[in-house]
This record gives sequence, structure tokens and C-alpha cells, in this order.
Amino acid sequence: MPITTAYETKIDHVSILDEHGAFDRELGEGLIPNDQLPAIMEHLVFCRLLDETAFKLQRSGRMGTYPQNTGQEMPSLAAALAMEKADWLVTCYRENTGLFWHGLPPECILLHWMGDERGNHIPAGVNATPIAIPIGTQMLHAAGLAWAEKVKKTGAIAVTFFGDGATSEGDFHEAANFAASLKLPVVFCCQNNGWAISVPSSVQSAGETFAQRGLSYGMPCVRADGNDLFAMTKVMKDAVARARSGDGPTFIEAVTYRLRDHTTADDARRYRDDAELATWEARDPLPRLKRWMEEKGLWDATQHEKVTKAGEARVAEIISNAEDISPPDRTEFFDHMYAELPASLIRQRDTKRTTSLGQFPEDLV
Amino acid sequence: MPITTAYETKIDHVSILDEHGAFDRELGEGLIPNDQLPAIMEHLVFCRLLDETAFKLQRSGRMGTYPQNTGQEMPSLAAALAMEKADWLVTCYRENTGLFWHGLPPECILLHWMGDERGNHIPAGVNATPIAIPIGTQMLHAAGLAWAEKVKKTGAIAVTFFGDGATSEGDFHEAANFAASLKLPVVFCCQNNGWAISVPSSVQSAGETFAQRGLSYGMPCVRADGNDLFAMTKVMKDAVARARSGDGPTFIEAVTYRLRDHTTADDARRYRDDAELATWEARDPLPRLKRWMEEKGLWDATQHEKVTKAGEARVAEIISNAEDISPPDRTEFFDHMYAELPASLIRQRDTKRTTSLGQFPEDLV
Amino acid sequence: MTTENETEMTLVQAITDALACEMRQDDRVIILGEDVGLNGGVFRATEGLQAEFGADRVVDSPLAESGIIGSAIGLAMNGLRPIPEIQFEGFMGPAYDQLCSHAARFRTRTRGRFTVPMTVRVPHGGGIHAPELHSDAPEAIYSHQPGLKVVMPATPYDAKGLLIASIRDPDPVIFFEPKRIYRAFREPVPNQSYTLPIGKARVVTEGTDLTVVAWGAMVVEAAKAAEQSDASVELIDLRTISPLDEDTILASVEKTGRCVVCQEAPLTLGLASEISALVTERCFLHLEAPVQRVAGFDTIMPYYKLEMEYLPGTDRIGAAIDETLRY
Amino acid sequence: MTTENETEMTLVQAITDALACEMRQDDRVIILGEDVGLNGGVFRATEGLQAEFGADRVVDSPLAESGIIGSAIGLAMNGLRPIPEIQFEGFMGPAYDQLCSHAARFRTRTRGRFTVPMTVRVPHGGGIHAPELHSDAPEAIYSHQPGLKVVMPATPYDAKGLLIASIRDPDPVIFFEPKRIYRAFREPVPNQSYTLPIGKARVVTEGTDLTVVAWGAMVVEAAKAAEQSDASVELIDLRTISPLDEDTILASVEKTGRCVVCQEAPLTLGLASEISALVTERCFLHLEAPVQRVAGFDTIMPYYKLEMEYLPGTDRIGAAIDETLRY
Ligand SMILES: Cc1ncc(C[n+]2csc(CCOP(=O)(O)OP(=O)(O)O)c2C)c(N)n1
Ligand SMILES: Cc1ncc(C[n+]2csc(CCOP(=O)(O)OP(=O)(O)O)c2C)c(N)n1
Ligand SMILES: [Mg+2]
Ligand SMILES: [Mg+2]
Repeated sequence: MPITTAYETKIDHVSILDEHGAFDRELGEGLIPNDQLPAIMEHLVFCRLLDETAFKLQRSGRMGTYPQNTGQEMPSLAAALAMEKADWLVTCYRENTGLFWHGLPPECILLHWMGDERGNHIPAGVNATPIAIPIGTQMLHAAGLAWAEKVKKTGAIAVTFFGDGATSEGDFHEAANFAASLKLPVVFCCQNNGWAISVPSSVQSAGETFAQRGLSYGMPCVRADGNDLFAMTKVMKDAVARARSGDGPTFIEAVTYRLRDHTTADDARRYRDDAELATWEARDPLPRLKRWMEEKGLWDATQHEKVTKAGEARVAEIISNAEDISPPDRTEFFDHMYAELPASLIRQRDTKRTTSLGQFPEDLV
Repeated sequence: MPITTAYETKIDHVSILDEHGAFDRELGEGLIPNDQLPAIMEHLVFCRLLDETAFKLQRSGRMGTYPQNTGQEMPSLAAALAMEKADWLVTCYRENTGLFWHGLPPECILLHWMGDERGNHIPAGVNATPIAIPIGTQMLHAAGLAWAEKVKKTGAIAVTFFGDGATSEGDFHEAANFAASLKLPVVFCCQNNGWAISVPSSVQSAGETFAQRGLSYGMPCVRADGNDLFAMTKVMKDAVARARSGDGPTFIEAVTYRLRDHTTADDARRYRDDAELATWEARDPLPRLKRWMEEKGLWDATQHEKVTKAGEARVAEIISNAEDISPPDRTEFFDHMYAELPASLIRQRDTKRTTSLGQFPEDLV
Repeated sequence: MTTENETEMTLVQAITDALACEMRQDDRVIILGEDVGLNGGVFRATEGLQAEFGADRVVDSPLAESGIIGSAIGLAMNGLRPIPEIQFEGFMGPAYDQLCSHAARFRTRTRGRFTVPMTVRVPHGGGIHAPELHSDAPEAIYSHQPGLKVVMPATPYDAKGLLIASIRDPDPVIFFEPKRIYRAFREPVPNQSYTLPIGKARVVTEGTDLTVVAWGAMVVEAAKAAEQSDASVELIDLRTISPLDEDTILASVEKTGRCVVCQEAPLTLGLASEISALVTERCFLHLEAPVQRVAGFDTIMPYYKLEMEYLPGTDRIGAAIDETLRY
Repeated sequence: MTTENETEMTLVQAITDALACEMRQDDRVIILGEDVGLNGGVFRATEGLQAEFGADRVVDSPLAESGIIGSAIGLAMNGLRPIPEIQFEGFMGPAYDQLCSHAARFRTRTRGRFTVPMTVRVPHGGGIHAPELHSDAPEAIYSHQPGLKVVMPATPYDAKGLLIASIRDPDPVIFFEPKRIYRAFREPVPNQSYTLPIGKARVVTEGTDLTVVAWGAMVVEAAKAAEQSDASVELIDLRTISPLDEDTILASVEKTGRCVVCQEAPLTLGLASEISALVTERCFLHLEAPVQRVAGFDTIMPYYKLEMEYLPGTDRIGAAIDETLRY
């Protein structure tokens, strides 16, 4: 038989609550308990308020560069909903909703972007890694963290997030391949938001989907509406269960959109057209969920107003907590270089000098 | 529609002359002109003789580490048959048959493994790159070489070879992705020989095939019997034509086997079992082609004896050419560091010293 | 001041101008990198170039630094003059292997058959309140690698002349751009193409008491410190980091007998150590005091709240000058 | 000589023994890398370990150095003690980013929440007639990176003690193994576990006329050259390259007034330059001659026909000793 089929596959796209408000009961009913939804909505309102406020903080010079999350709230939140406390959330920088749900104090994120490493001192018991700056590198840490859980036989797993651009990096490939080859309990979630700064996702891949990035490794792949909390929750639950049962990693493409600039250092109008933005504003995941909850009688305007007010107060408090932190000691950046500082580093710290004459004034003859 | 199909694909396996001698006329007839086959067989006989002799050279201390090609002769030869002179052959180290057919003097390869860079001075007009030592890195050069041809609108293309192990490296991923995203005229050929030194290909990928490595990038993928010159020629011709017509890259998995040790520094008996080796010895591509040619009246024992004798003589001559080359000048390794050597390097070369006192004896007070 | 023949430019404008000049006169020159096209680069260094030269010559690549450098190597080996951009020096890491195992080696590996005439543009250094890995100073890493050249301008005029020289250089050049002074000041820059020699330092101010060696953004700090000093300081701007202009450095220290070197990078194994070793070996009997290295600390560059505590400023440079003079 | 308490071992055997000792007493220790399992590593350094500890603790990984280091970082951050192996120093390149952007930074980045107690084993250096990129000496690259430690033994006894200390160290250690002397000689090595302090050099032979500093395989060459010299040479084997044992070096040069440093790596920006700068700054008034650097040339390490022309040998070291004494 000269030509036979060596391999065959197909990738599903999952949508439950679509942009027009249609809801698939078969898949969606009971997926998220109704009584959990108000807390979720409150969380989403708070996260978006914080996000928009962070933007203003940067504009008024009170914070450094900040990457807004607005529009991409659902994928990481769905992960956090599907995860246990002991599981690891290994993210990039557009996963505030998931990180906060998983237990990260929001101050941490603000401090990070305010140029303060203390924001990366994740509290003990919160299994999350700090904002990952070099694109595409953190998924390998997720693989390693998950591997350690497998060695320790704890049943804990890791979920890692990254952008469409990140899938072009070699480290993405190596992470996915290690995870699949060693059957590590990891979930890979690509937030395909259409852009990597000014570069459209069509430059990152000539493939029809990002979901197919996972086929290379022989892992199950799925694509979902990333602006649909239900669809994301479904694929996350499946993937987390698969990882936890020892069946290895899953690759999820969450199709979403960054509704704001790449970061505060960016101006998206230079490269994106208004029509595209408008299309995606109509798909904004928050109003979509809100409308549905309202229809189902799970949410109303009064509640919304209440949580908005409470959210604003909480945001204000978090910001003042972050801003009121005492300035770091001038030499604080020496302290954690090693468990034990070598003598030369102690000298540098204590003298704030690298010149031997400044460090050893007795050498001045 | 909650669950739809986002992506669907299927990968062909191509076989024309199978291990039992069955030949598919529909695909195979005329693929390689009958009158070219004797020259091909002569080339194959010569290459294998050279390969086995190189092994002996190493064993008798006349050459450094050498990676044998035996058993993997067909994929790169098929590429060379499908290529034009102006096309680029960008290989690893098991592609002697293709490189020599493409015009590389065999002395070059021997000199390389004899620890002499002059073996890498590929003659002008031969578009091939030297043996690539760091695994997985050369495919990016192929992408760049092909990109330049595209810019220059020459119509020339590049074919690049690498092993199953190499597909685990991040650079493989980036090369394939660049080629697909920028629609570069490149053919990617993975020689899946089952092993990367002692590590089985099942560790390199949890996928059922290596062909699916290409799906990530949205490029056509195909798997072929790498021990079948006809199958390899067919998939190569298709891929080369696709590249040349501007339709971008193709990913080919050539399923083959390394019949010898990884290199002369290796002992494959430590990790491979005899049964596996025996299975693949029965699939040895040379006897397979030879038997078929004999059946077709295109080859006979006399011819074989004749080309074997001639091959032995040629091998002997090539080895003596390689061994008789004058020893490199003691400072020859300085000469090509830059187009123009900086003063400090000239001084290092001329004094063979890095100590200033040795370089400036007048400083000795 | 702008005349017919020259225009007042910032350093980053001089870079854009250099790129445009070379692309106009040599169609082998092509630019590739992340966001270099429509967006004109995150620092706007390639602003307007895609509009002028088209998307085939100013190419937005996938987000993959090894891919950018590795494919640029192939482009360079095959007759083009690629100018890959790495967005920040902290993202050279993924490209380290292609730079050091290949770009640096192809000429000698193939005894001249293949060469890699590419210029890798990289914004360099701290002081701009940026996130982690956006403020490092890795020049020593690439200067330890034989086969690469490393260049870093400190003025708009130098930026243009050195960048054009780098593009025309037959070997791979890492062209570090001091991002802290991208827009710090303007000076007249000729509109025409011109080159400055790679491998030659510039004596910024002549002096007789002490030599200060600096490069990139540190030249500005060193100049301020020198000005504040009562002594007659000779300030040298290296311009090229690899290969070092030994003659200019040595001639100066032979004259002054004292030397202070300033760098942003961590002290240990930075370029200041190399210059100290060189000067001591070659000027031993002229030295009145040991060479002093004013450097970043042997720590990770801290996040921006503390970055000015890390970067050498006029206080530390001034103290080193004083103490060396008093020795 | 083998007794109940010690066994004659080569350097590579001492490494295997160290790994086995640590794996027996600490089940957090796991080994990962290419060919480390059934094959026992291409140098047989992990020979027999998979048989003893199982394929879950001695893991053949996919062929991907960044993957090996990146996943080892995650393992280390999550309570294990990974020992990744990189097959040859020339293949550290793809892992440079994970080593320098992450392994070196997690402790300070997270102000102590996450740490990376891993030991990266890497065969190092030339002289074994190997192909390209199998004979380099990149220790300066990783010693310029704050947050990493760099260790290199020169004897079997040191190899075992330093490797066990590295594995137990709470921070990331690059453990370079001088492959040229893997099997060059044997010496008695205790069967029990023991550690040697990281950050402390060893005075190999005491002397009064001149100090020679070396590390790894160069210690052997330096010792030969010292022996051939008429002078009283004090030979220091660094053992740890980062952090440097400044005290031992400085105390010696204060005594001798003269110093020669030997390295395989290219001259420019190698460790010898750092030591020269350090010694000059701190021993200026004791120095009778400038510190001399006997180093590899600022070229690519040539293929093996010429590798002995590149590597410093007793002739060049001896000449440097003589000339420094004559100064
Ligand atoms: C290794 C590396 N290269 C470049 C950058 C600069 N950079 C920051 S974000 C970004 C785009 C990321 O795109 P994507 O992965 O799609 O994530 P998104 O920002 O869209 O969420 C780039 C190029 C970086 N941080 N790290
Ligand atoms: C970057 C890098 N890592 C490791 C090695 C050592 N090494 C040489 S060949 C090889 C296995 C390669 O396997 P594969 O790609 O399947 O090619 P094959 O030898 O089977 O033809 C390894 C690990 C190397 N040369 N380069
Ligand atoms: Mg994106
Ligand atoms: Mg293989």
C-alpha cells in the first residue's frame, strides 16, 4: 500500500455562552454552581476596576509600565475555578483574575509594576509564580513544578498561561515537549488575543489555529471561546482532571482579545483598526456574563452598583497599601542574591562602592 | 453550536519500494529515470565503502570521532536528486550521500572529522553548509539562506536535514515557524532513525509520528519510508516543487534507522537490542534497491563487483588526499577570525603569547 | 541648529537616519525583528522605514530571538546585509547560542567560505524605569566571544557614523544603543552618509591628571563627574568595546598615570576588569595608583525603585577620581 | 591504594561516587539530561545510577538544553535537588537564557520566596581531540552573572567534596568538570560523603617568589611548569571560580609580589583579567611586576589538529613565570 494514513486528528472548538447570549444547556448547566456566580461577578468587576485604575496610575506617574488585562479576564479565572489550592498557577502578565482568585494579594501585582520586587514575594501557601517578563520562558518552570509534584506524588498539578506570541519561542516548544514526553501534570493555555504588541497573530503562525501547536507533542488539543467563562471552565476542568489523573498535559487555545493597548508604553491605534476593536468590544466577556446572569435572575443593577462601589473602595485601599509601603532600603537588592552573601558582596553592600580604594580607604597612602 | 471542528488533518505515509521488494508502479514508474539508476547505485556503493572505511580509520587512530551514515543513505540522496545545483543543502552529519551528489568533495567530510577546518571550506559553487555540530541549530540557517534567495528572486530553495532528536530543540521550532510564517522556500527533512545517541525517539516525542511536528506551523506534512529511495524521491520532488513555486515549506519525516553506533565514541550495544537491529538490517536500503535493480535488469553482479573495486580505489585515493594534506600552519586558526585582524590578534598570532611581557619583551626592565 | 547639510537629532533619530541612509544606497540591507515594521520598533528606531522600503525589507518577525538571529545568519551568509533588532538587551539570552556558536564562528569555521555581515541592534542599559530584564548591560558577554565585534555609541553623531560602519563591516557586529540617552540631547548630525572607524576610541576631553574610560550612557555620567572635579581629567569614550582601542587607552594612561573605568555592568568580569588588566600590564611603570573600577554591583539590576542605587552616578565616579588622585 | 575507607578513583569516578552518595542519603536528588540513564552519560559519569536509583530519579530527557535547565529550575523551586547534565560546555548556549535570566534571579526576584538549589554538571575544556564546540571554556560567562556560583575541581578528591557541597548548596551552581583530566590520574578518595567549602581556594604548593593561579585542567599544566621552574612558586587551585576566594589569592601575592594566571579561555574578559584587576587594585604596592595572563587566544578554539597550539601549556606558562621573575 503505497499511500496510507500515518496520522489523523481533529480539534474541537468549544463555546457555551456565545456572544449573542445563546447558552448551551447540555454543556453549560451546572458547570459553575449558580450560587458561586455572584462572587465571580464581584471578582470580575473588582479586577476590571483595578485594571483601569492601574492604567491611570501609570498615566499620572505613580506606576511604571503596566499591561492591561481588560477583555482577557475569563481564561485564567476559569483555570483558578478548576484548580485546587495546592495547584500551581504559572502565568505571564494578563492573568490577574486567576491569580487573585487563586489567592495572590492584588498588592503584589501593583508592587511589581511599581518597580518593587517585594511584589514578587508571593505569600507562603499561594502556589503562583511572579509575573514572567521574558516571553515564553515560564512554561518550562511550570513543567518543572509539575514534575516535582509528580515525583512527590501529591496529586497537585500546574496550569500555565502565555500569549499567542509566546508560542513562537523555542522555550514554549521545549516545555510542551518535556511535559508530553515525561507525562507531566500540566495544562498549557495559550491566550490568543490576536496580537503580540503590534504584530498580528497571523505572523506568529501560519496555522489556522493556535490549538494545533499542541499536536506536535501528541497531547490533546482544544480551542475555546476565551471570552466565555463557561467554555473556558469546561475545557479547564477537563484538562485539570486529565493532568491530575496522570494522563499528561493538554493544550488549550483561548481565543480572546486585548481590548486595551499592549502596555501603557504602547499605542495600539498605530497598528489596529477601529472596526476590529469594535467587533471585539461587542464580545467583551464581562457584559456577556452579566447579561446572562441578569436574565437568569442571578444578578441585578442594584447588586452591580453595590459591588462596583465596594470594588472601588477595595481598589483604593489596595493602591494605598501598595503606595504606602516603606521605600526599600538602599541596599535591599543585595540581601537575597544568595542564601549567604560572599565577602565581596557584603563589602559592596556596606560601602556602596566597587572601587577598592573606596572599599579599603586604608589603601589610600 | 457549542462544539464544532476547529481543525482537521491527516498525514500520509508514502512507500513505493517496500522492504519485501514490492514496487508501486503507479507512483514509482519513471520517478527516477532508469538510466540514472546505475550511477546512483555506484554512488551508494562508494558512499557506504567510504563510511565503513572511515570507521576503521578512527579505530586505527587516523581520524577523530566519526558518525556513520550506513543505513540512512536514501533521504539526503533523494533530496540531492530533486534539487538544482543552485539550491542549498543544509545538513547535520548523516547526509554524505546527498552532499556528495550535490557536489561536495568527499575529502571535505573526512578533513572535518580529522579535525581540520579546511574540510569546511566548501568549494565555491557548491551550495552546502558544513557539518553542523550543535544539534538543531542549522535549520535556522537554512531558513535564512532560503529567505535570501526569495529576496533575490532567484528561484533557488533550501533543503535542510536533522534527526529525530533535533526536533526537541527550540531552534527547530523557531526555524519551522519562521519558514512557514514568512513562506520561505525550505524543505524540512527529519531523519527519524529511532535514536538520539542512547535515547529512543519515544522520549523525544510522545506523538505517534514525527511528521506531525510540522502541523504546528500550518505546513504540509508527510511521512515516508526513509529506506526507500523512490518514496523519498517522490516526497522530496513534491516538496521541492512546492518551495520553488512560492508555496512555502514542507515537513518530511523519513523513517529510517542508524545501523551502526551513534559515532565511533559510542557503543550502541549498551542500549539497543539485537532483535531491533536485525529487523532493520533486513530493511537495509542498499540491498533493497540493488535487488530491485537486478530484477529489472538494471544491475548485475559483475557491475557490482566492478563499482565496488572502483569504489575501493576511490576511497583509498580520497583518504590519501585527506591524509596527505600539509599540516595546517601553527597560527592558521588566527587568519579567518575577521576580515581584518585587530592589532591585538596580530600580536597574539605573531608571538603566540597572551602575556604582555612575552609580547613586548622591551617591557622586561 | 539645523543647516542644509546637517540636522539636529537625538541619538535614536540618528539611528533611524543611519538605517534609512544605508537602505537607500544598498538594497541588500534588510531589517527584521519584533515590532520593527508598522510600529517602528518599541523605541521608534525604525519609524517610517517600512513605509519607505516596504514590508519585504522591514520585516516583522515571529516573537523568537534565536529565530531572528539564526535566520539573519543565513541571510548574511547568502549575500544580504541583515540588521536584526533585539527588543531589549535582556532578551538576547535566547539568541546567545546562535550569536556565539554560529555568527561568531562561520568565517573561521569555513576558513572564509561563509561570512556573516550582520549588525544586531540592541537597546542597552538601565535608568529608564523599565521592568525586569529591560535594564541590563551584557556587553562583556559578547566581548568575551571571539569573532564578534561590539560597538556602543554615546552621541547622536557617533551613533550614525558607527552604525553605518557596522552595517558595512564584513563581520558580525553587536550594536548596543544606550537607551537611557536615546532622547537625552540633540546635536547636529550630517544628512549624508559617513562612517566612523570601528575599533577606535574618542578622546572626549583631554587632560593630564587622570584618565577616565567609559562607554554608552556612562560617558554622560563620567563627563559630569569629570567636570565637577578640580583635576585635569582625560575622558575616553570607547565607542568600540570589542576590539578594544588599546593604543588610545594606553597613550592616555602613560600620560596621566591614573585611570578610572566606569561601567553599568556588574563589577566581576566586566569590561572594566579587562581594561584594568590591560593598563596594568602595559603601563605598569607609569601607574601612580591602581586602576579603579566604578561598576554596577555584583547583584541583579534591581527593579526600578532602586535602579539609581545600582547604576554608577557622578557621586561614585567622582569619589573614585578623587581617591585615585589622592593615592 | 585502596583501603576500607577510601578507594583509588579517577576524577570522573569520584563524580559518579559523589552522585551516588548524595542520591542514597537524599531522595530529593534527581538527575536529568541527555543519555544520563541506561547509557550512563557520554563520559560515563552517571554510570550505574539509573540501575541503582531507577528511571524516575535518573531521567533521560528530550534533546533540549533549555528544557533541561528550565524544567530543573521548576523542580528546584518545588522542593527537589535536581542535577541537570549538559553534555558538553559548547551546548550550554541554548540554556544560557534559563540560567542567567531565571536560575540566577529567582531568589532575589522573589526576595527569597523561591530558590533554585540545582547543580548543573558540565564537562569543560579542550585537549581531548573532540569535534567543534566540545572543547570550549565558558566559565567567565557564567561568573559574570550574579546569582550563580561556578565551581571547577582539579582532582578526584576535590571533585567529590565539591560536588557534594554543590548539591547541598541552597543556590544554583554550575559545576564544570575538566574533561581532559577525567581519567588522567587516580588518587585515594574517601568512601564516605564529605564536602569541601565552596568559595575557598586550595594552595597546592607553597612558595615565595611568584604566585600561579589556575583552575581545572590548567592546574596540572601549571604544576608541571612550576616544577620545571627554579623559582619557589606558590600554586593556587581556585576550586571555586565564582565567588572568588580573594583572601587566598591576595595573601599569596602580598607575599610573593608576582603573579601569573593561567586559563584555557580566550584572553579578553576571561577570569585571568578579573584576577589581574583584583590583584592590582588590592596589592598594588606589593607588586614587583605586572600580573601576567597566560590564556587561550582571542580566537575560536581550533579543531583538534591545532588544539594544542591553542591551549596554554608548560612552555607558555613557564615563559610567563620566567619573564615575570625577570621583570
Ligand atoms: C524574550 C522576550 N522577547 C521580547 C519581549 C518584549 N515583549 C513583551 S510582550 C511582547 C509581546 C507578547 O505577545 P503575546 O505572547 O501574544 O502576549 P500578549 O502581550 O499579547 O498577551 C513582546 C515582544 C519580551 N518581554 N521577552
Ligand atoms: C545542542 C547539542 N546538544 C547535544 C549534543 C550532543 N549530541 C550529538 S548527536 C546527539 C543526538 C542527536 O540525535 P538525532 O538528532 O536524532 O540525530 P542522529 O544522531 O540520530 O542522526 C547529541 C545529543 C549536540 N551535538 N548539540
Ligand atoms: Mg498576544
Ligand atoms: Mg536520531
